[in-house]
Amino acid sequence: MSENSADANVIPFMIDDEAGEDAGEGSSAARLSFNEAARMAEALVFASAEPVSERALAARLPEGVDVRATMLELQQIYSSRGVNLVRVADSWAFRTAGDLAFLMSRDAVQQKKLSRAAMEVLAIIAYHQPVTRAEIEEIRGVETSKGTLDTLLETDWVRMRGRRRTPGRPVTYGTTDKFLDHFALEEIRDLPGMEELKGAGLLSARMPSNFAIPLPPSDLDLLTDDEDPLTDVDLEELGLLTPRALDD
Amino acid sequence: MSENSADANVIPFMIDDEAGEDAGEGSSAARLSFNEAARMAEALVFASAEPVSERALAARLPEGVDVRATMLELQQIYSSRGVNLVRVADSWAFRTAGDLAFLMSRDAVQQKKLSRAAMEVLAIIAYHQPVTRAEIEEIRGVETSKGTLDTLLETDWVRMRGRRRTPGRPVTYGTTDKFLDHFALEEIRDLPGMEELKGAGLLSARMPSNFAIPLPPSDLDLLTDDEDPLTDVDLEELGLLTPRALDD
Amino acid sequence: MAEASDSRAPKAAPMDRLWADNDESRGVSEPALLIDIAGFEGPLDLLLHLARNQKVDLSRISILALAEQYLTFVDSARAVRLELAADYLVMAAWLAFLKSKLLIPKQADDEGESGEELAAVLQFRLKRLEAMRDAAARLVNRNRLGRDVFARGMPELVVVEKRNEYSASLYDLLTAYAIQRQRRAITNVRIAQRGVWSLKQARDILTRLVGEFKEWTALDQFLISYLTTPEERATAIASSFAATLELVREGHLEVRQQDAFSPLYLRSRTPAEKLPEGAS
Repeated sequence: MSENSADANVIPFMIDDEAGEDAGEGSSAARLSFNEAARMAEALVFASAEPVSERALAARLPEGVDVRATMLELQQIYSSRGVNLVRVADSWAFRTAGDLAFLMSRDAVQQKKLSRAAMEVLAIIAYHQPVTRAEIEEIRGVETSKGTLDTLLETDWVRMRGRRRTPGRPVTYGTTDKFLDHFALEEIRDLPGMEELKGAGLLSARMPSNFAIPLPPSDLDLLTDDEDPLTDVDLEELGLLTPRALDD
Repeated sequence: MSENSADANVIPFMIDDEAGEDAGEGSSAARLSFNEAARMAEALVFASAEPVSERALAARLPEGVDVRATMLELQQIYSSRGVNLVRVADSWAFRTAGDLAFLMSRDAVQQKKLSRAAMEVLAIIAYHQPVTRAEIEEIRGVETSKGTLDTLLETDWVRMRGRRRTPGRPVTYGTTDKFLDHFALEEIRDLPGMEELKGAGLLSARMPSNFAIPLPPSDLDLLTDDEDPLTDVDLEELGLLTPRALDD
Repeated sequence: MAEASDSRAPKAAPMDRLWADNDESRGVSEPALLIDIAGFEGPLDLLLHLARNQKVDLSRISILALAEQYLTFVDSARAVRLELAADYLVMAAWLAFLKSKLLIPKQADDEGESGEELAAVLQFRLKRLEAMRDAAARLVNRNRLGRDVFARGMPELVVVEKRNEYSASLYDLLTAYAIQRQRRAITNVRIAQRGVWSLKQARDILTRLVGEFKEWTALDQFLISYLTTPEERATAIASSFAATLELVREGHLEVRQQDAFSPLYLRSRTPAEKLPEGAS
């Protein structure tokens, strides 16, 4: 089965030649069932959320299997691989080989989940952009904490677009390309509309007749008529731009 | 290291004798580093419960490693073991061997069962993707009940893909990599019967022109040999049942 | 379709193997075969079930016999005042129409698709549905993650692909949006109107069931007779005629009548094509 040259390239799993030959000849029914027991033990230990005791293994494996011997052999087989079988008291578990531990620690980025409030604000920004903080609050009916918006800006899914040309010149928020990328949307208009939300069962079929979902602008980079661009001065005011020695 | 007789007893991990010998002799520096890459890949994929993408592997393995080739070889090596290396789209994962299901099922967490309707919709989405809700309904000849698509979206087997470039720009649905992983498929092409269905024209929205038109029986009032007449008694039995809960 | 008490009858229809999980709910049970309308996923599903009882390959099926069986079923259900969903009635109207097309030789002035063509379309749809049902069954019976095969039980790391600190799915986003908008929307409950079916509603269902009418089709008589009781027929004709004109005005439909009291012919109109003369 393994005449492809590939096999020669990858670590041969601790089998030396004599062993291989012995295996080739001595295939008795007993050996076959022994192999099967080893496969079973392997799968059980792999899938378990905690080390598996030999007693538990014995209960699952065919009658008469010498669990300890089987596990010791499996341990031997895995000893040179990227994953080792380790014994903890009377239980067994797979662990990354010690010399490869560096691989594991490298990406310990903790994935965080957005709070429900943040998800709501994000969704409103996506659908209603360009939208000001006051408008977000009006839609949600609750005040939005500064922290929520900060978190969203930190995700890089939300950006400040400009300023609304109304008294107070409030900042308008919108989504970024990273947002589209993360949610696998080609364009912002791919967000489902009211009919589709209803069709997918996400929105009740009986919404009041005056209920509507806005269609986001087709080009997110263009400012709308009532938006002014954000200037550097604005950004400094907002504390987002560290004063720089060199400007470009 | 392995003179203990035990080795002869345990499955030799797909290595036949020549391969073993080749491996024994030809150890060049290149091969060693190749082995090392394989160990690393093994460790990374083994350590993760989720499939690991080839991109992520490439980022962590030494420069110049052919990730796909390495993984294919590892896959070969693991193919006879209790734990198999499987491909899910462009990602790789270790999964317990399918033939050991009988052993593992005892551990199965009771999963939420999908209704027959939901499974049917899932199949239609899988085989016809990208597909709109109207198209799903046309195939089934019935409105999709509220919550069916919602449930499928929630399982993360189905996603909104984009919009169809037709009037109304309806949202299209498709399956996710989680779907492939769950149903042990390498890619959508591997869906059971995909080619036959395509060949028979059964995956098209419209009736293909080569679809056979049934010939009307010569005497329309005669039942064919394999038809039984409907009798009044039969009809009385119809439709008189207690409404039954459609479970799961 | 109901010979199940006959012990020599061929083994349970092949549908049994298709849905191992819940044959029971498919409405088939021994000793007498019963049809439980609640066990069917719409009229196509029921038709497929009836077709399987012809015990021939779907490509050799007699569509006429199938139509008759379906109509008999609907008639008997109505006779015992079983409430049938509109979908079933609209399908009945369509099949009655199809039956008339199959029985009466094609008239010179009848421009519509022939009965055979319509039957072929129906057969295609049945085959396609059956194929999808088979596919669903095969899918369900595959080795499934978390049921038959398992992932590493003690994962040691999460390989982070994009260095996004935050994760969220589109589904999370959409549910968050839908829930809050719904919460804030003033919920004025509207009582759903129940009344005579408008032809527009019927036509929407029909389009889903059998597709568009590409050619002139005289269908309304059938719709009216299946969707209403005899007492309501006059008002149904009036309101459906109004609905038809409405659809014509909106450009979804064309309508034609040769003489007074002769059947109304309808066909769907693609938005692209322009009618030179005002539709009459």
